[in-house]
Amino acid sequence: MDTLNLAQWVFDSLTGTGLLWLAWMALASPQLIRAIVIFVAFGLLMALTWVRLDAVDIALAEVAIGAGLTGALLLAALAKLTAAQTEISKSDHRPRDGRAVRALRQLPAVLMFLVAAGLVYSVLSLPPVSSGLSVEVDANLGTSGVENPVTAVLLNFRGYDTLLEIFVLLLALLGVWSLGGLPPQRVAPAGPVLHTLAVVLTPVLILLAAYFLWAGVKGPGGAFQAGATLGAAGVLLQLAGWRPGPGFARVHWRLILVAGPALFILVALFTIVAGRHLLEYAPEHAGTLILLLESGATLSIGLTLAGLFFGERPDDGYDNDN
Amino acid sequence: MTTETLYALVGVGLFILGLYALFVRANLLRKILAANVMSSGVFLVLVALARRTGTVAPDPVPHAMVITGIVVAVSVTAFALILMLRIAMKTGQTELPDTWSE
Amino acid sequence: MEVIITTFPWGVVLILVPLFGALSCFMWPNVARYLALSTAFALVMSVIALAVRLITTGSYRHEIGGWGAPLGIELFADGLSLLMLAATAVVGFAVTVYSIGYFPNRQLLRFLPIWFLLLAALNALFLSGDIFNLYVALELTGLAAVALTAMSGGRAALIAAMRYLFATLVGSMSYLLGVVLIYHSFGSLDFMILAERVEASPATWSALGLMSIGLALKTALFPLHFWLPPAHASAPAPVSAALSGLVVKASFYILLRLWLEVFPAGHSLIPGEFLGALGVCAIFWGGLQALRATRLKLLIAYSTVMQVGYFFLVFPLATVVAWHGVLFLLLSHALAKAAMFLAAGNIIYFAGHDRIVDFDRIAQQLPMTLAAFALAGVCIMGLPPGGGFIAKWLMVQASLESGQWWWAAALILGSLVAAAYVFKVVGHSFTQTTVREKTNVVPVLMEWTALALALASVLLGLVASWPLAWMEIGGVFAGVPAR
Amino acid sequence: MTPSDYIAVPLLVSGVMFFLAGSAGLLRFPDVYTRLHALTKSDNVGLGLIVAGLVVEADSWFVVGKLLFIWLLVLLAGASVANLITKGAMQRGTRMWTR
Repeated sequence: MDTLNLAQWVFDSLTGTGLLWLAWMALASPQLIRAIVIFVAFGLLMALTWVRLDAVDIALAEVAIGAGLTGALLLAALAKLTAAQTEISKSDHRPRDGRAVRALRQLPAVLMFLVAAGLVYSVLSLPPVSSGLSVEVDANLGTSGVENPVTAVLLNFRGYDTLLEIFVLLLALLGVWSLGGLPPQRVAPAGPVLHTLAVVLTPVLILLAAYFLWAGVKGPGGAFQAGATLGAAGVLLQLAGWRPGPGFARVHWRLILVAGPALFILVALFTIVAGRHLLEYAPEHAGTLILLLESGATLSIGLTLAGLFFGERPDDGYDNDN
Repeated sequence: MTTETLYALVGVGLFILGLYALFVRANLLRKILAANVMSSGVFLVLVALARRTGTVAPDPVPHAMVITGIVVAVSVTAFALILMLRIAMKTGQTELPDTWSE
Repeated sequence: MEVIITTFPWGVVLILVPLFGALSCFMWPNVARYLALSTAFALVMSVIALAVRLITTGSYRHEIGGWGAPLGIELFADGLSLLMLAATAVVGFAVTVYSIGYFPNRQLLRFLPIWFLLLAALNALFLSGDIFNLYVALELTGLAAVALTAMSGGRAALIAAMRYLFATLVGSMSYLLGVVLIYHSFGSLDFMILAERVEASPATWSALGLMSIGLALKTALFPLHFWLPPAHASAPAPVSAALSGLVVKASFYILLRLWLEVFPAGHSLIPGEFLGALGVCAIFWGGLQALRATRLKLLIAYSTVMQVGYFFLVFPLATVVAWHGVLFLLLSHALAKAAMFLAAGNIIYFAGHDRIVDFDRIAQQLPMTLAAFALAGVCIMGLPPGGGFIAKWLMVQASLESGQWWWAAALILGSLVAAAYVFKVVGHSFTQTTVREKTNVVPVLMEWTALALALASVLLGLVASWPLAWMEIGGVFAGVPAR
Repeated sequence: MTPSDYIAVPLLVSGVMFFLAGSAGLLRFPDVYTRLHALTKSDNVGLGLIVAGLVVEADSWFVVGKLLFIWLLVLLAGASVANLITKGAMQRGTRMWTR
C-alpha cells in the first residue's frame, strides 16, 4: 500500500492509458481486421498488467486464452465472413438524422457518464486495506494438497465453481454443434514452412502443457493454462491442414471431451458416497486427486478449445434422422 | 492515488467503454469485441483491488475467480462468433435488423 | 430408510444427476432417450426426497469441500429453494417427455445434453449460497438458454438468440461487477456472512444497483424486455416452455434472495416503488402487445412480459403476505406458462403454423390441447380455483392492507387484459377457415403432457396451503414486516 | 550494482535499442516486406541481447535453459510467421515498394 514512486507512477499511468486507448481503438476503428489486431494487442497489454498486479497465473491464462485463442477465433471468424462485409461496415457510421434523433443518440453517452461517475465514486470510497479471504487461504493452504494458493482455490476451496465452469466450456461446444456448426471449409495446402512449424511446435506445446500442469502445483500454471496450450497445438494442427476423421469424432473425440467433466463428477460422487461433503478430499489424498482432476480437465479443455476453433460439426455418424 | 485504485479505475473505464460500444455499435463482431472489453474491465477491478491486503501477497481468491471468468468469456465468445457466422450465412448481414419479424 | 432421507444431501444429487445425464446423453446417443427419461425421473424423485428432508428437519446447508464459508462455497436449501427446485423438476420432467415426441431424432440428440446442462444450472442456481457461484450458474443458464433458442437454425431464431445472448451477457457482467464491489467491501461471497456484514455505503448502493439492473435485464422487466418476445416466440416449443416457465425466474430468484437477505430495506437507493411502477408498465405493455399479437407463441411470450410485471409488485409491498403471493405466482406461472407453450407446440406440430386467425377448428381436432391451453389460461388470468387466483388474491390483500390500493387496481385490470387475450385464442379455435392445410397427427403423449401441466397449475389452487407452508421452511421472511 | 550488473545492463539496454529501432521501422517503412525486414531482424537480435543480459543475472542453469528455449522458440515462430505473411502478401499481389 505504499504510495507510488515516480517510475512506477509513470509505468502505471502509461499502461492504464494504453489499455483504455487500445480498447477505444478496437471498438472505434472503421476496419474490422484492424479492430481485431488492436484487440489482440489489448490482450497482451492486459497480460502485462496482470504481471504488474502480481497475478502471474492470470497473465498466463490471458496470454494463452484471452489474447491468443480469442484472437485466433476472431480472425478465423472474420476470414469466414464474406469479403464484402469485412470492409467498412456501413451502419457503424449511421446516416445523418434530425436534431431530435441526434440528441437521442447522445442518451447512451450521457447515461454511461453517469454510471461511470457513480462507479468511480464507489471504488474511491472502498476501504484502503482489506485482506479479503487471503488469511483464510493461507491458514488452510497446508491441507489443500498444493502449494500455489490460486490452484488451491480453483481445485479445492472453490473446486465446485471449477466443476461448473468446465461444463460451461463443454456447453459452448455443444451449442456450436447444435447450430449445425459451419459448413466444411476448403483447406488450402499448408506449404512447407507452416507444415514444419506444426511438426516442430506440436510436441513442444504438448510438453509445455505438461509442464504447466506440473508447475501449477507450486507456482503459476495449472489446468487452464495447460489446456489452453494444448488447444493452441490443436489450432496449429488445423492451420497446417489436419482434420479429425469420422472414427475419431465418433469415439475418441467424445471420450476426451468428456474426460475432464466426468472425472470431476466421479470424484464428487466418490466423496459423497464416502460420507464426506461434496468434493471434500482427505488431506493425504488431496494432492493426487487434484492432479488427477487437472489432468482430465487439461485434456478436455485443450480439445474443447481446439474444437471451438474448428467450428464445424464433426461427422460422427449420428447426424441422421432415424 | 495507489496502484490498486488506478488500475481499478481503468477497469471501470473499460467496463463503461465496452458497455457503450455494445449499445451503439451495430456490427455483431464489434459487439462481441465490446463484450470482451467489458469483461476485461470487470476482471481488472477484481484483481487490482485484491492487492489491498496490506502484505506482499495479494488475495488469491479473486485471481481464481478471474481465471474462471476468462474461461467462461472465451466459451461465450466462441459460441457468439459461430452464431454470428450462421446469421451472416442466413441473412447476408452482420448486423441485427432494427425491427424483428418473420 | 427414514434416516437416509432426512440426512442425505439431496441438493447435491439435484446438481450431479442432470450433469451426469448431460454427459451420458452425449456419450451414448443410441440410448439417449431412455437416459433422458431416467434422468428426469430421478430429478423428480430427488426433489421429493429433498422436500421430505426439509419438512422433517428444516433448512440445511452443505459445505462443499468441507471448508465452509467464507473460504468455501455452501449449498443452501430452504423453503424458497425447494419451491423453485420443485417447479424445475416438474416442468423439467414434462418438457423432457414432450421433447422426445416433438423433436426429430437428430435434433433430439442435440437438444438433450444442452437441456440437462440447463436443468443442472438451474438447480445449482436455486441451491447456491454464494454470490460468485451464482454468477457461474447464471452464465451456464444463460448460455444453455441461448443455445437452445438458436437450435432450430431459422432466421428469426438465430437473430433472437443473438439478441438474447447480448442481453444475458450484459446482465451477467453487470451482476459480476456488483459481486466485485461487494467482495471488496465486505470480504466474503457467502449470503449468510454478507447478511451480517453489509452496511450502507456508496459501494453497496452501486453494487445493488448493478446487480438489480443486470438481473432485471435477465428477467426481462419492462423496458428491458426487448429480447424476450422474439426469443421465446422463435425457440422450439419445449424450449420456450422452459425459458418462460423456469429460466426467467432464475434471475428473479437471485433478486429476491438479495433483497430478502443481503440488502434489507434501508441499504438501497432504489425505492421499491420504482420497481413496482416498472412492473405496472410491464403489465399493461405486455398485455397490450399480447392482445395485438397475431401469432400464438408471440402472444404467450408477451404474456410472460406481463407476468414478470406482477413479480416486481412485491418490492413496493414487501410484506409477508405479498412475498407469499409472489412466490405462489412464480410456482403457478411456471406450470401454466409451460403448459401454454407446450399446447402451442402441439398446434404448430399439428397445423404447421401458429397464426391465430387461421386456427382451423382446433377445438374439434385437438380437444385436449385446447383444454390444456384454456385451463392454463384460467390460471394465468387469476380465476378460481387456479394457482394464479390464490397468488393474486394474496397480493391484492397485501396491497389493501398496506393502504396501497393502486397496486391492487393494476393487478385486477391486468387480469381483465389477460382474460381478453386468452379468449381471443380460444375463440379462434372454434372457427373454421376456408383454406384447409395439411395436418400432422400429434403424438398422444405430447397432448397429455400439456394437459397434465395445465391441470397441475389449476389444482395448485386447491392445495395452496402446502406450498404456502413450505415457503416458511428456514424462516426466510423473518425480517419482513407482517403487514 | 554487482559485477554481473555491469555486464547485464549494457546488454539489456542495447537489446531495447534494437527493439526500438525495429518498431520505428515497422511504423515508418513503406510496405509490408520492408516492415517485416525491419521487425524480424532487429527483434531477433534485440531479444537475443535481452536474453543474454538475463542469463548473466540468472540464478540457476534451469532458468538459463528456459531463457534460451524461449529465444529459440521466438526465432522459430518469428521466422515462420514472417514467411507466412510475406507469402500471403505475395499471393494477394501486394506490390513491392520501389523508389
